[in-house]
Amino acid sequence: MQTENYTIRKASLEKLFNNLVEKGKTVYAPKAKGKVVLFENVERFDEITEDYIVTTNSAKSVVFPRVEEVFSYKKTKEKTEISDASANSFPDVVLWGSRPCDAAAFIPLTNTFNRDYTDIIYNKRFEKILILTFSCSKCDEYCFCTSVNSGTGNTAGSDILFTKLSTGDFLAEVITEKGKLLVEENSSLFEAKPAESKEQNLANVKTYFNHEEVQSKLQNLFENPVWDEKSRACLGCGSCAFVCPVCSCFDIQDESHGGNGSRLRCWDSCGFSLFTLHTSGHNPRETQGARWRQRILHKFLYMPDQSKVAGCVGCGRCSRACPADINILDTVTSL
Amino acid sequence: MPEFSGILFLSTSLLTVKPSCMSKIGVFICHCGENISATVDVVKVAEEAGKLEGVAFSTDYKYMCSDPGQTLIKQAIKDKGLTGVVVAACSPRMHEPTFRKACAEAGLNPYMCEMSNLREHCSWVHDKSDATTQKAIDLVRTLVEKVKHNKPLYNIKVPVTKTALVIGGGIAGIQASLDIANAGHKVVLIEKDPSIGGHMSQLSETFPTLDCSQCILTPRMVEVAQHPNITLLTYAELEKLEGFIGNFKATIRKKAKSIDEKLCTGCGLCTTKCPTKKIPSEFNTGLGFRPAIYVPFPQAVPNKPVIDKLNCQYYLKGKCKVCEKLCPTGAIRFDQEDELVEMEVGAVVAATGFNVMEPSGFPEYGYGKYKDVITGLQFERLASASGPTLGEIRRPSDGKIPQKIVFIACAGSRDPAKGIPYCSKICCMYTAKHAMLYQHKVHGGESYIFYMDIRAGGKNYEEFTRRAIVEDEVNYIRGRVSKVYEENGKLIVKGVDTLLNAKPVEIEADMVVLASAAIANPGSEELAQRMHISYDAYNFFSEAHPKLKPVETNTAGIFLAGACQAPKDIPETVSQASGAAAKVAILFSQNELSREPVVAVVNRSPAPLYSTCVGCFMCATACPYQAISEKLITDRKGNVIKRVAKVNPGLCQGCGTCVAFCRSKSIDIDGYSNEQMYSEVMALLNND
Amino acid sequence: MNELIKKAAELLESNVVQIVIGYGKGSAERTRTIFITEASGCDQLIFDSRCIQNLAVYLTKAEIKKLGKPAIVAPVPVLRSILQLASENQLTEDGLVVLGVTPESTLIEFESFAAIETYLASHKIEIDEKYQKIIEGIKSMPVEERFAYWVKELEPCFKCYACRAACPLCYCTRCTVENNQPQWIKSASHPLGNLEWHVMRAMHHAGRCTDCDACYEACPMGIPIHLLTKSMLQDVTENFGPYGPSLNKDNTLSSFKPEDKESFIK
Amino acid sequence: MTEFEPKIVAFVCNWCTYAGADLTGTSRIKYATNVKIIRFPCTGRIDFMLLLKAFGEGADGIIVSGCHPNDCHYTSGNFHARRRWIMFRGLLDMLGIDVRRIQYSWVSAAEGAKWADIVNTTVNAIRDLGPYTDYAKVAGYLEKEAEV
Repeated sequence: MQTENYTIRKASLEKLFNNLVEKGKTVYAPKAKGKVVLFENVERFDEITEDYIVTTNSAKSVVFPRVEEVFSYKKTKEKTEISDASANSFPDVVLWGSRPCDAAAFIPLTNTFNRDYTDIIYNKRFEKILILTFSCSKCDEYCFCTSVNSGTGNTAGSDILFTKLSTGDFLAEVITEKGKLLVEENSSLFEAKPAESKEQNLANVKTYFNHEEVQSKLQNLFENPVWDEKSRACLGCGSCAFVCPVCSCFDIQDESHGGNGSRLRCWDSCGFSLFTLHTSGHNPRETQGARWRQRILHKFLYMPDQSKVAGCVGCGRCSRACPADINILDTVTSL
Repeated sequence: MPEFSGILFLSTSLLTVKPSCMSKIGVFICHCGENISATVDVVKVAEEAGKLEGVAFSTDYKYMCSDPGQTLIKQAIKDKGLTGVVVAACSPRMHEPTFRKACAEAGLNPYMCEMSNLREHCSWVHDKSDATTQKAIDLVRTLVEKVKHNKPLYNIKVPVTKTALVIGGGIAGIQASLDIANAGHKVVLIEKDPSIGGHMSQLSETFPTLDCSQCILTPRMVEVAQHPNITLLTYAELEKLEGFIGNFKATIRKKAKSIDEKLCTGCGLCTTKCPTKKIPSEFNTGLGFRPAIYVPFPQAVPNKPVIDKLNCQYYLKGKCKVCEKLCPTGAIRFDQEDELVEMEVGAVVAATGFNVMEPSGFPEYGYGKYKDVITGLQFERLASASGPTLGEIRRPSDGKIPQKIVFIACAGSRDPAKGIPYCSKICCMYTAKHAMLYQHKVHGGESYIFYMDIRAGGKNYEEFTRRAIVEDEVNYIRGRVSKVYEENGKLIVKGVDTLLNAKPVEIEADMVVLASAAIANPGSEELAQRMHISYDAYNFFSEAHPKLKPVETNTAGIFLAGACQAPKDIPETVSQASGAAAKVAILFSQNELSREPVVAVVNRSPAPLYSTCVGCFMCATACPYQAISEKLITDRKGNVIKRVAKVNPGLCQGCGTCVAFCRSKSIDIDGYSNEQMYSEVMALLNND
Repeated sequence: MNELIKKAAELLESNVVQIVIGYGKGSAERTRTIFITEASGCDQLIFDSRCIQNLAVYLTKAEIKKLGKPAIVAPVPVLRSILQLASENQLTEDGLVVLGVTPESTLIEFESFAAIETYLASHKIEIDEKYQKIIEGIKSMPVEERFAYWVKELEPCFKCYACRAACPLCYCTRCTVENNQPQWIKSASHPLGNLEWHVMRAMHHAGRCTDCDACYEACPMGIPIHLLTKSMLQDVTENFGPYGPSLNKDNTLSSFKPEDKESFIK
Repeated sequence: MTEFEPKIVAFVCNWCTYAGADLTGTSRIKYATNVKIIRFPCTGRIDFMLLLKAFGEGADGIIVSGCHPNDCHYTSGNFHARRRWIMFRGLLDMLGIDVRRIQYSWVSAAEGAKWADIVNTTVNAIRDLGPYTDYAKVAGYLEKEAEV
């Protein structure tokens, strides 16, 4: 589809939000909560904050929730009845206030859930989301989207990209059919495209490295002291993976109540020491260094190899969240 | 088949992960005659149990504990190849051993059998209703889920120290000691007083034969002192008891007697010359006096004095030492101190006896106010040939022979309001005996007994009380006494005779004897706590089972003899003492014991973890038995890889405090494992 | 500060220790843990008010233990953790060198754990008035409201276990939450799973927690989980007297007094 | 609507309260059917997580009972348990988990009547408090999700 550009006034943006809520959509938007800003279900426009670079948590949970029931069962001595969650219908969700990096992350994420197996639940959820991204006017030293072939005004993955203009109004770039439909439904709110250019309103993120170069370097870096050195302070928690918009590892858990129960998929992290622990006691990734290597290689080598898309969108969330201040940019640039 | 959201979710693991699928549990619902089936629909319980996953067989039967009932279980184990058994019947505290044994006989590990308590915890405490049956079903399901997680356990062998500790030197302790010693085992007999003999040595004659108490007792006392297998420690108390059956460690406090027993010949010179003479004699229940250095009574064993530090002039004021100066062998030791002796014993017999309740809680009887109102035990001393009056019945106040005497039975017993709710059991008989002795000694005297009921069950007991009424013309008045007061040198006893249209009765008596209640010894609560045995609401020690284990306690290896368990007369005490001795002899007939394998274990896991224990050793600080120590896991070269906790199964008693305490769940307890307890909670609450 | 750098370099040079664990410059305005193996690297050491990570957490990590005997830069919270770890048999006196730093950044060398105990006697754990007020506020809510408050607060928890990873006292090699026989804690990060996890985490710190706030600082979602351990600390003090880490092995929950209060027991 | 019947689990020690409850039975003292007993060797064995699990599985109330102080068959298991309860109770209270729903008690082997009384008063108290819906809502998260 050809991108269509409009202007939407600040006040109209609020109307757009209210229209969506009125239509019964579940809206996730950035909300300030103590020292963090989280994507949360919001019902009022004034709950949304504009003061964030990226949210602390990523937006992936709208399609890949922390806990997802894949089926439930009822068991008696004679038989087991299973009800498959992929037959469920999922809610209409609007992701409001994602950044271009967040939107871009849905591309590798969707790839993962469709690579060798088509995950019905994921796809059904994905079909139902509308991604309304706001480009970045601010960035910090953790941001490196430009190094991974993205940028602060990148439209990839979004349905509509809003860019705040000097007037306080917004440029709306309508990228997809879903976006177009929204414009049509709210046509009175969208006005002719502005004269002001988008670029002058975008934050300038420095390019730290060349992704293709890193990818080729990593081919020969499996055995290298850098992994242990850079991960020495790693505490082995899963915060990097859980805030990452691309990480998609999960664990299968059964929860039962008497004869009834559910099979759940729950987020997991390659940073956990138990992630690869075998029943025998053997652990192929025995050290935190080996786990850190896996994380970097997966994002910068394996995923681009497999699907031509980087497994990192340069949002910097993992570095910000790390309680031990292990910085992914620091590792990648030091290679 | 709907399309699934993931291939991996379609695995058959659902059917294999739970151990229940491998279980073949047999459920056996007992009617207990009608004890259970009267309020619980046992057929329905069996039916519902049969529907549970993993249950291969479920049935009900009239009496599961009976021979045919047990055969039913054994047969089912063989026929159905059962891997676990749940018997839903009475309390496991009653019949768990029975059913575990039956399972073992059928080739199933006994620890694969659990009991669901449908009688004490369900049918007996609820009325017949659907809710009662539902509760029974819930209880059975809970145990079925537990059994699924049971694992075969094997008894632990522990050595036996073949020495018994007998606590208390009354007739119970004497009898138990002699029987154990005669069976060829070593005995340590400890007695808190300076002499053995107990209450029986204070008695005049004994019912129902009226033979002299001391005449039959003192030979036994001497036998104890001379028996090569018995070590007698008088003036000694149990300080601490640690360990477990076959392997107790007792700490005995030998109180300072202030004499050198080896040097003392028991000549008695010191006792006659002691300047402090007016100390009320305990042996004579305050009716006579003794000096500060004393032998409690002439026939005492050992017949060597002790110094009563609380009354001795030297200890009180630092001056005197008359005894030391006079002692021909120089045996007095004022500097002697209490001594703590540790000893290893394999069994303990508690025979600490009883006490008499001070009737001061009944001011209407005037005890303590009027000298001639005395207790039954005091009357024994008056009637005893060795007593303060040399066997003549004389009033404490003026030494006159009472012409009219009133006995009040149940002076404290069977009185939940002011005394004790239970029957002291011995009073009916001794009061009859007292009245008879009085009639024999005071010719022409008149005796009256106020009683509630005459309880004379026992061989020749009823005949004995009859004789008192018929031959000795004792006046039995069925009724209570409301007041005793003094008037013109007489004790006016006001009461009621309920048999003659509830007519008030007033008797001008010279003396009143109260059959005061028999109560637990002071300090018995602390002693029970020291021995870790249970005791009842009246501080009498509790037997393991009221009918079938009357001499055992809940703590294996500790047995009961005599009135420390409940008020008893002499024949009953002696029988129980012999019973306890037989139990000890049975225990000592084995070189090693088989102990229930309910013990804690620290887990082990594959290398490189070896165990999830991280060696914080907080379990060791929490363990009441010092059963947890450090274990070093080493490689083949002996290099230490890991320090973990280790439980000594010989010392572990299976309380499980460490298990609940362990943060990493590295320690678990067989029989009450995390999986078992968790499954019980889950099953109890999930009845859909 | 120079004292600390000099001492650390000395220790490495003389091979008394093989590694120095301290604070260095981190991303943006942050500081991060640095592991120095060469004396020349010691000038990277810094210490200021931003150095809030509890370095004691590294003393029990297998990867760090492999690097040899450590010297550790230890402000008061780290000292408390070291003492608690020692009482739990996780550290030995000859296994590490403690480079104490006062809040004023001066170096104090400790010859023994006992010396740390003596020093800490004058640095008792005290719960900030700010936190006391918050806890009081929570406790004064009606019970249903309080429950709703916590369910809401714990909602963002996605069980990354950063709280556990950052806590020096969470040194178990297998956490109960990872035990699935039985499944004590529902491992999913749904409301019940989160509640169970945080109850257990707090209970396992009962009478052990040294109030360093590492758990709260580590939580990427900013959940005030430290309020739970703080509240328990108050309970310990209230019920069992003044509290602080000590070499005495009788831990709050592994010991008892017969006269402990029991007004709530019938 | 049928009357609310509380589900109550009792965690009791083998030596005192279990035996005490046996005595209640032997003495034929009646009590409510709502309470079901799980036997532990000692109160020291009772893991706080089991109490939490019980709420998670739908218990409306809990009784925890063992030997009186100084009476523990294992000398001190109950003392350890008591400390654990003190701390656990404080934590639950802070979290807003209703501590009125957990009744702690000491019931000896001789206190059959006391056991019946504990059961009946607890059942009545829980009846007054009503079903523990607050907790059930949290525990029933998945069912709630399924409705969306």
